[in-house]
Amino acid sequence: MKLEGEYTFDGTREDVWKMVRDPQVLATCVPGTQNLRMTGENEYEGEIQVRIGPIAGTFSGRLLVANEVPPVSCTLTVEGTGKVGFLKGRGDVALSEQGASQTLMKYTGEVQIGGKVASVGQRLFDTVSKSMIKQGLDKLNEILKTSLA
Amino acid sequence: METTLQNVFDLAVTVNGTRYEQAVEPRILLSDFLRHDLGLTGTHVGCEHGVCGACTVLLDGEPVRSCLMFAVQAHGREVTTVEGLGTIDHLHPIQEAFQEAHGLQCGFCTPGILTTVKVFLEQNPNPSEEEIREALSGNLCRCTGYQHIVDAVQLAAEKMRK
Amino acid sequence: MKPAPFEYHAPTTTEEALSLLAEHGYDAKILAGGQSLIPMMNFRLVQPAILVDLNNIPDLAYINPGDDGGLRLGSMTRHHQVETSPLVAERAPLIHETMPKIAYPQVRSRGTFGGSISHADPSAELVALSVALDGNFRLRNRDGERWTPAREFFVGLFTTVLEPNELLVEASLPPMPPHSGWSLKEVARRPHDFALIGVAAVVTLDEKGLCQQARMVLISAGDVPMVAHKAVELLKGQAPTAEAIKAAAEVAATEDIDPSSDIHATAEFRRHLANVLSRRALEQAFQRAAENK
Amino acid sequence: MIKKFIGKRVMRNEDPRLLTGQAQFVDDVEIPGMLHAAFLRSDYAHARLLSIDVSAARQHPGVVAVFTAEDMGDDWFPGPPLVSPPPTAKDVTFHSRRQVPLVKDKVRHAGEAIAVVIAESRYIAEDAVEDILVEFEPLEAVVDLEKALEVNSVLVHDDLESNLAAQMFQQKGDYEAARQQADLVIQRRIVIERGAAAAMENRGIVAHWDAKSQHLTIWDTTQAPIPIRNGTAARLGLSEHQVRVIAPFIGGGFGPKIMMFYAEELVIPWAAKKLNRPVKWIEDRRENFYATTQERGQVHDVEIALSRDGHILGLKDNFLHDTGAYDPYGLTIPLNTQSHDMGGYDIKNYSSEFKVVFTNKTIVTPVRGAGRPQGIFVIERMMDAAAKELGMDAVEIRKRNLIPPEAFPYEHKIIDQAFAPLIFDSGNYKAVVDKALDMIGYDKFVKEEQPHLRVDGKYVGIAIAPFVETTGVGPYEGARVTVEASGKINVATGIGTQGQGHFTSFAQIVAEQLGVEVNDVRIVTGDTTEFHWGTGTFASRGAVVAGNAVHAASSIVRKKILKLASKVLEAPEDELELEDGQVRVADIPQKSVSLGELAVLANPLRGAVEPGTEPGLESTAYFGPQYGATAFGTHAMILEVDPETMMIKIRRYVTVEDCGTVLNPLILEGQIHGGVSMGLGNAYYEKLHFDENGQLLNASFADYLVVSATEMPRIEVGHLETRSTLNELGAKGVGEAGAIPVPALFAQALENAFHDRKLEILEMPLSPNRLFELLNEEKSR
Repeated sequence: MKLEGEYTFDGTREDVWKMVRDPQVLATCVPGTQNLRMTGENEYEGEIQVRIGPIAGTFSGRLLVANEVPPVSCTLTVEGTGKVGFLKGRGDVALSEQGASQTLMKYTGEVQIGGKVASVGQRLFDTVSKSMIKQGLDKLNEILKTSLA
Repeated sequence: METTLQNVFDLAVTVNGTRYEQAVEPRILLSDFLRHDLGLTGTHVGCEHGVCGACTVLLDGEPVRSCLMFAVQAHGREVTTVEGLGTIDHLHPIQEAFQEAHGLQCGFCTPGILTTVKVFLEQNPNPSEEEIREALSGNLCRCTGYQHIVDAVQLAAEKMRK
Repeated sequence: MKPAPFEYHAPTTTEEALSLLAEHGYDAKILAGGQSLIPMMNFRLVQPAILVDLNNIPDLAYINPGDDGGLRLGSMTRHHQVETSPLVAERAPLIHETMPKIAYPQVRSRGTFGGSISHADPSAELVALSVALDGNFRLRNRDGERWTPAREFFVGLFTTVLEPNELLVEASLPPMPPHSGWSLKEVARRPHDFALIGVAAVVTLDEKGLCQQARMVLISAGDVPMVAHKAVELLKGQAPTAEAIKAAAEVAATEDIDPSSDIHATAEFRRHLANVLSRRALEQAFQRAAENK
Repeated sequence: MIKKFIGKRVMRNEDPRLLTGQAQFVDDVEIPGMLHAAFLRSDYAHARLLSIDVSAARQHPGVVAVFTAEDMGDDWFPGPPLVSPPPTAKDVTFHSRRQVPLVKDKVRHAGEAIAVVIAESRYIAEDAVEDILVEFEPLEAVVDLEKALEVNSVLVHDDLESNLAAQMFQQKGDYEAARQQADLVIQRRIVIERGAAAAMENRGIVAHWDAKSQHLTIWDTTQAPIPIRNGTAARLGLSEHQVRVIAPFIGGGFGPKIMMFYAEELVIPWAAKKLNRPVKWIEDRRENFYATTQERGQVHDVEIALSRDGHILGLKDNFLHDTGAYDPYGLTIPLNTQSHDMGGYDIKNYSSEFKVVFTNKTIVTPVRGAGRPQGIFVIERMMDAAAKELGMDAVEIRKRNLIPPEAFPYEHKIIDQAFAPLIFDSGNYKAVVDKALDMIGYDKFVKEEQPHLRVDGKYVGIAIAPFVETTGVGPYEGARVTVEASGKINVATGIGTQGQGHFTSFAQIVAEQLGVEVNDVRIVTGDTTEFHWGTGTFASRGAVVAGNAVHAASSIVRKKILKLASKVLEAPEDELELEDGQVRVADIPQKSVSLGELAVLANPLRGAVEPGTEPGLESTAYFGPQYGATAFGTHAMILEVDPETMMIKIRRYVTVEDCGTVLNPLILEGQIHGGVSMGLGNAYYEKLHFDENGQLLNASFADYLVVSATEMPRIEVGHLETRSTLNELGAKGVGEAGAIPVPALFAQALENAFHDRKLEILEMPLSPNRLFELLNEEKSR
């Protein structure tokens, strides 16, 4: 499935970049992320507990950052597997300045799901990914605003 | 199963007029309890996610999916399965009608349809074809294309009005 | 497809249930009718550690007249009870008309009003209807209760304002004002499937026959029941002409919703259907309002 | 008066048991000490298996065993081929790759079995499956048929040069020469996607090894119990007489239950023997969507050449056929497609090459229709395209090309699924089409009603689709008919039954021959102990092939009865009548003897018998047709579509079927109704959605849309009877007929409904969403 979207942050491009490149900050934006640890340069491992209403599942997985062009763009790759299936995503993130104090993030990517979540949960998948991305980015923006305040 | 039972409940339930008392694990589905604990294998299991309707039984006279209930939830209640309708020698009028109208082929979905239809005809003794099709909307049948089932329900309604 | 093990509690009073929720928090899952939860448990998509079964609490199942001329529905009231209630037919005709469209007979004899609302599936009819009818929900925990309007209750996919220790105990549906009309239009692959799109509309005309009040909520059009705010704004104070309705439907479909794609319908097709059904729902609702003088 | 039963609406013998919950299905089998199995299946469609750790699962309380491919040791080897390989010829390529019991090195489709847990209950087995840890190396999945054949494609089977499983070319006449003479040549690409059989009962197997008697009993939801018995014995090193396979009541077959030696059929009997405990495995619905075979995926590049007056000069159809991860069923489906590509039309020049393609998807074997709906969809879509191009009436162009009655037997000069010449034995096609037109009131609708509907802004279309169905193929079936001392008749046959009413239609054949009531005839099917020889129920062959064997055996028993009765009653055989379970002398009804008495006399306990006599009133006979009988039918439909929501309502549905002698019209109608409902699914509701990674996105009945009572129209069924020349009964099969023309008919009706749009449907199944897209594309053209 393809994902595409944009989001405007209330901060400069450097501030946003710093945040995006800080896995601990990223982790706080994905609700349920636990035990994030660095396993190599630009490579992290951890567990994420996804909770969508009654559906709760733990995925253990990897996060990779590649194609870094600070503070402009990078590629994030996420892989996770759990009891309910697996998830693999790749997203290209690009930041551009939007006036003096705002930054526009554009992202395009693809998500692959497999196993139970794919076979019986497809109805929800688009909605879930859209809302998780939005929640995550809202949270990021909040953190950004707090840190700048 | 007895080797790993934790959290066991003492269940007392009346099925087709017979009272059963048995210890069950709470996660056991009513469909499995009826089939495998009580040996009432007339209730069939086709999807275990509440769409096909093969497992329909009556709970205190209301049609329910027995795959979407835990057996413990039937505690103190009355369950009617297809075995509680008629016998081979004395078919219930609905069963007679299904034989006469050829309302079944492989017969797998049939028990769930019979139980559904029983309540439906009690509530609506003179239904239209459209009402019958609506009433059957929660029962999938892959063999008959439903037409002879609809005919059978009409015939059953006639028989039961007499 | 057998559920994973869980610890089972079957309280017989609301207080007992609330204590269990207070004690177990996120680990506990409430079992109402089970018609959405148990399939997910059978698929093992959901593996709650603890189930608190509300089916043995008779006090939660009732349909009462509200003092305001509306309805009070206990959260464990079965769909079938609502479907066949003369009081519901009289006081909430939109609900009455919708009930037979919800799932199948066997699911309606088990599924509950409060369960459907708390599950907060944006494809569920009652979720949208509760907003369209401007309902209120009474939520209780061990220490007290609060009321939340339906329009603020749903916050995301399967997600509501309910805290883990809280229980939806009652829904209150106000009466529709005089000169009101209603409609529910849905398109589903098979009549009893989740709607690809559904539209619930409730409108009220003033003395001059102009649109005084309107609420339109779209089903399967976003992660929550989607309220067509902008579309409705266009109609307020206007005569419900074919042109006005058409324009409002267009806005509803383009600006008020955020539909997703799935294997049955792309977001584009959903927007198209939202446009068509919004128009049809508004037409029917206004016509009924005009007849309900 | 001799009672006639053949052709009568006789109620079914099997119903009382089914209606009261007393009929035994596989999951109803309970044996003391029985264990329950659950399989760990791959989430990936294509992945290398790096490691499996089952230690935690083995420790799980209540688990008795966990097996992987490695644990099977030398007993691990692929299943046997299901059908004979194609003849070796220069135009044929075939790479046989068969399914394995448990994945050893590489997963080839999502849902492929990797390990099995055997525990005290299914619940515990499923708990322990979650404890198994598997390390995969995910590989790119082969999903798209055309991309699969590209040179640089990833390979499903690494030892092959490409994903080509098979290739075959067939021709008749000279297509290229015909094309040269044509006034009109139309080319189209037609895409057909997969659907599921979705029998209401999932598969299941119970295996019970009795070490003391050295005997293995298997209850299996199979359409072909005897081959399962033979194959299992061979795999386990047992004599065929040590293995009994019972196919009890089966909750619908529709093809996938023919597929012999699913992974579970390879593993469960082996495990039961190994553990010396009875083991049950019952497929759940989600597994059924992955692990049970599917069908219909094809891509056709088709070309039709016509004269100006609408005569077909030639047809060329090159197509790709998706066989999934393995190809145990050989070329049956694509050969069926070729056999139906020309429909019931007299086409002199035909050229067709198919390529069978391996993909990382569930295995493909026949599903009700088995390649036939695809062939009919292709030719009927081309007929509609041609009618439009030529400005001809859709009915007229069809009638002009039908094979005329005097042309039978009509030889097609290509080979069919059994590698035998494709010959249509008999028929009167135009009469069938005319009857369908008459029943639906075609002319009146088109001339009088439709114009008014269009004025009212309604989109209501009419369609008519003729089709052929090759049925009743060999090799053979057998039956044993016995008169018992009670006077009742016992009949045993080797085929299985899945709701087709064999207990009744076979009983009708016997009852008519032997002068007894239908419910005095007990039929046994699907138990290898009762009957030892046979192949199975498939290809609309049960009633034709086994039915004729029953007919043959009962004819012999009738002769034996008459011979003995003649002696007993001291009357010549030609003066005897069989009626009411008695043999009577025609003019002296009080002079009679019952069948029961005769059965006792035929099996004396003392005394001498004449040399050469066989005991009992019993006979076993076999029937093998020279080639398959070909039925013909025509469906017609009036369809209304809401042009805004794409929702449809079928206003009328007519079928006319000529399947030769009708044994039981009630059962026949039921077969047609059911077939139409599946066909309607294939037309507008049922599609298996595989994503680009080979993940099936709708493995549940919530998302895979089996047609329910509210979508089905009432079907009006008409009959004509042109006897088959290939068997005594004159019967042809009908089991798959209902499903075959529906998608073609539906497409035609939709196009006709959208009279003001240039809608062309070149895909099946369609959906409201696709219809919306097609109309948008048309608008922007």
